[in-house]
Amino acid sequence: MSEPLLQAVNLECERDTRLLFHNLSFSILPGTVTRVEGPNGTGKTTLLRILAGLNDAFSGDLLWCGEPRSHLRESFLRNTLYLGHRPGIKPLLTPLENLRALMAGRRRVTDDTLSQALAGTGLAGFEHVPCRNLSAGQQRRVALARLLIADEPLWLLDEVFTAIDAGGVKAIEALLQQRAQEGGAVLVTTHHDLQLPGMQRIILGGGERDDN
Amino acid sequence: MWQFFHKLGSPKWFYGIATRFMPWLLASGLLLLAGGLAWGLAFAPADYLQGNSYRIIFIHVPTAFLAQSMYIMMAVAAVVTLVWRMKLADVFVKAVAPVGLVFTFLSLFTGAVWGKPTWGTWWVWDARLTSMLILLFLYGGVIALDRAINDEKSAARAVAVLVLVGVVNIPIIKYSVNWWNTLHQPATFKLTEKPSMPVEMWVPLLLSVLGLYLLFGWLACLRMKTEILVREQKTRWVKDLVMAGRG
Amino acid sequence: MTTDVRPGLKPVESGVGLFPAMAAVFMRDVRVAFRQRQDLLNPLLFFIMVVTLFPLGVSPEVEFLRQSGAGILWVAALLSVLLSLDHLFRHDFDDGTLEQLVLQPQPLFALVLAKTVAHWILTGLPLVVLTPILGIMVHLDGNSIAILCLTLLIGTPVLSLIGSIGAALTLGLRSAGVLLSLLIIPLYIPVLIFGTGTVAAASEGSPVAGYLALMGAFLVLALTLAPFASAAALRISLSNS
Amino acid sequence: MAFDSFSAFIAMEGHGPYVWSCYAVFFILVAGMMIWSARRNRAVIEGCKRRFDQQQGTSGRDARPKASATFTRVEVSQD
Repeated sequence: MSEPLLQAVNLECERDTRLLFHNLSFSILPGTVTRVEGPNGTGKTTLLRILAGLNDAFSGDLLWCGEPRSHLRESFLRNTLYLGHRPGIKPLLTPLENLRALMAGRRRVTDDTLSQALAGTGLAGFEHVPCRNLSAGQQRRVALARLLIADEPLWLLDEVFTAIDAGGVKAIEALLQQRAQEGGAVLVTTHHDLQLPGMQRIILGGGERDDN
Repeated sequence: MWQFFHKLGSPKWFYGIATRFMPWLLASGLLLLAGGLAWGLAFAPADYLQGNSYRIIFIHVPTAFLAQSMYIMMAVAAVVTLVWRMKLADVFVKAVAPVGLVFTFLSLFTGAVWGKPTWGTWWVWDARLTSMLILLFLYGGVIALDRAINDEKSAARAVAVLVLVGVVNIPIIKYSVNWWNTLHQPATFKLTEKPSMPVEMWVPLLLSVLGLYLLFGWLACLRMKTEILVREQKTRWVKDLVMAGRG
Repeated sequence: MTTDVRPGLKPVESGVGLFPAMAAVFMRDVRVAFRQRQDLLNPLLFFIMVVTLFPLGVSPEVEFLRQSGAGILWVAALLSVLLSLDHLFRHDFDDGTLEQLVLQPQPLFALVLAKTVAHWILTGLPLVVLTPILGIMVHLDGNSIAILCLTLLIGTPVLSLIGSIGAALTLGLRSAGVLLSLLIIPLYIPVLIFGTGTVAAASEGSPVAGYLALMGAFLVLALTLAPFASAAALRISLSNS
Repeated sequence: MAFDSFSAFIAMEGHGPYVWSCYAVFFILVAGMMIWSARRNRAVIEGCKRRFDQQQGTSGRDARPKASATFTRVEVSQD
């Protein structure tokens, strides 16, 4: 399985007449963890949103399994999991209902599985509490519970460690590591000092920005 | 064919062509418009029913005509924006929408002023005037949406969607307003539809329509050039162009 | 498109069918709405209050109200739908649910349609239910009230569908609410004209089947076109954020 | 010529005010739009020129100073 899942060729993105990045090319291979790095405002989130298919204001090519992604949109969406800044959790619904709704369009899962996933993120006993009564970290954990049941080969995770306590961070690191060993591909942006063996890096805003 | 299409989409190419054609557009437009209006004002015979007030027709009809066809042109450009992502198309929509608003306003204003001596009131909820009023709202919406979105590319595409939704609606609006009009007031005689217009009337009308079209062409070129400069100000060719001193 | 099976990739078919996915979107919106019932009541209260303003502001005379009652109710219903449209995508946009919706391996227009149907059931339908009471208050006769309810029943989904385009276009913009009204009201005019016109025709005793069929045609047209436009607009608005 | 005299032309048998006000508004708006668009075009060109001149003056130097964040507290001066 050495064929790259996702390939970016000469990506260029301009935002409000400011060039965020250009000539950006890389491949995401199965079984790897890749970290997108760079100071604030260098386009980490924008890059992730472009890769996820949310932002199409860019030039350059994105290849999914070697073919233009726009031709294989459904296959791409089915096989990619994106978790953004905003976790997609409705404050008025309970963690279980939220998780159920998020999985509904993707894959059939039983409530039992969902409860187990919630328990795995430390939310056992909170299944039926409305999310607005949970703390920020707990709400993030509801979204992260998807990682415990996700079968998508490609994960795009934006700032996963935000609002997560030290123990949780350790556990997530281990989860990403394990996912890569299973053959999944993970792309993360984080300011947390993530160090995993064999981790790849994409560095943004690294001086090669030509200013005008 | 494709190469031509591609070329057509290149702002630099357009800029050159527009610069070459603009003097001709301006000269011929002014000439035709002046000729048509002078003829219509001073030489065409008075209308046997409405007297001299009908001379407003020589600006009312051209502006109304242009306001409507501009929306159709914008819709075509919107399709091009959404399907082929051609830069020039959204430059066109952005540059032309305010002109459309002004022309729609002019046709409404002249219609209202014409209505005073003809119907005895400034405003009648006549089907044509009402449809034009709605067209004015549509233009206003397009401009407001364009202003509200900061990012140029998103603005262009959002506006394109709105213009297309509007153009699907225009026939429905026209039809429903006509129906509503017959429901509420039995047909009065219409402003512009005359059984047969003598040659001395429709020739100047045709001249002023053509003249205004050409002037619009000039105005559209000019405004598109401005918009292109704003968008491409970082590119090499704009720098060369500006530094060479010709605009 | 879906036959692409490579090692490690999940084929699209292994996912969920379109219908369950739409049902889930619909159910979530309904559930959220019932957890926040005030939001459900607001458009209804607004509807009643706008209708109340007319007798107070213009004239309480039976003749006036009977003549313009249908128009008043239609305008009030239109305004309350407009008022509620701002919420259609905003909360989803703010909490990130919308991103996840767009990224579902399902045709986006169908999911948008599910959301719009939920919106109609939560705002448009209650307005229709409330109409007979208000109709009596503005002295409409029984036949007119029945026809009015029928036109609102066909017309309010059109309002929700067209409105969803505007809501998607103005998503995430400053003063989105006012802008939304500016964009959408011109597009509402045909529905309003035929809605009130049908009632007027009925009160004059002319046959209304033709007009109702025409409104039905509006509904079919809106059902087939609006979800695509809203989906395109949503993609654009998300791309911008 | 449809009129006998210039004054008849202006009066238009009583319809003069309507006709002439229409034409006046038409000319003011169309001419205004043309002039305004032309002036904006000039202004944009001037703006570009100014920026390019400036760029040539400061070429080589980075226009935007790059500094890493230090998060040191700022002395607040009071006067």
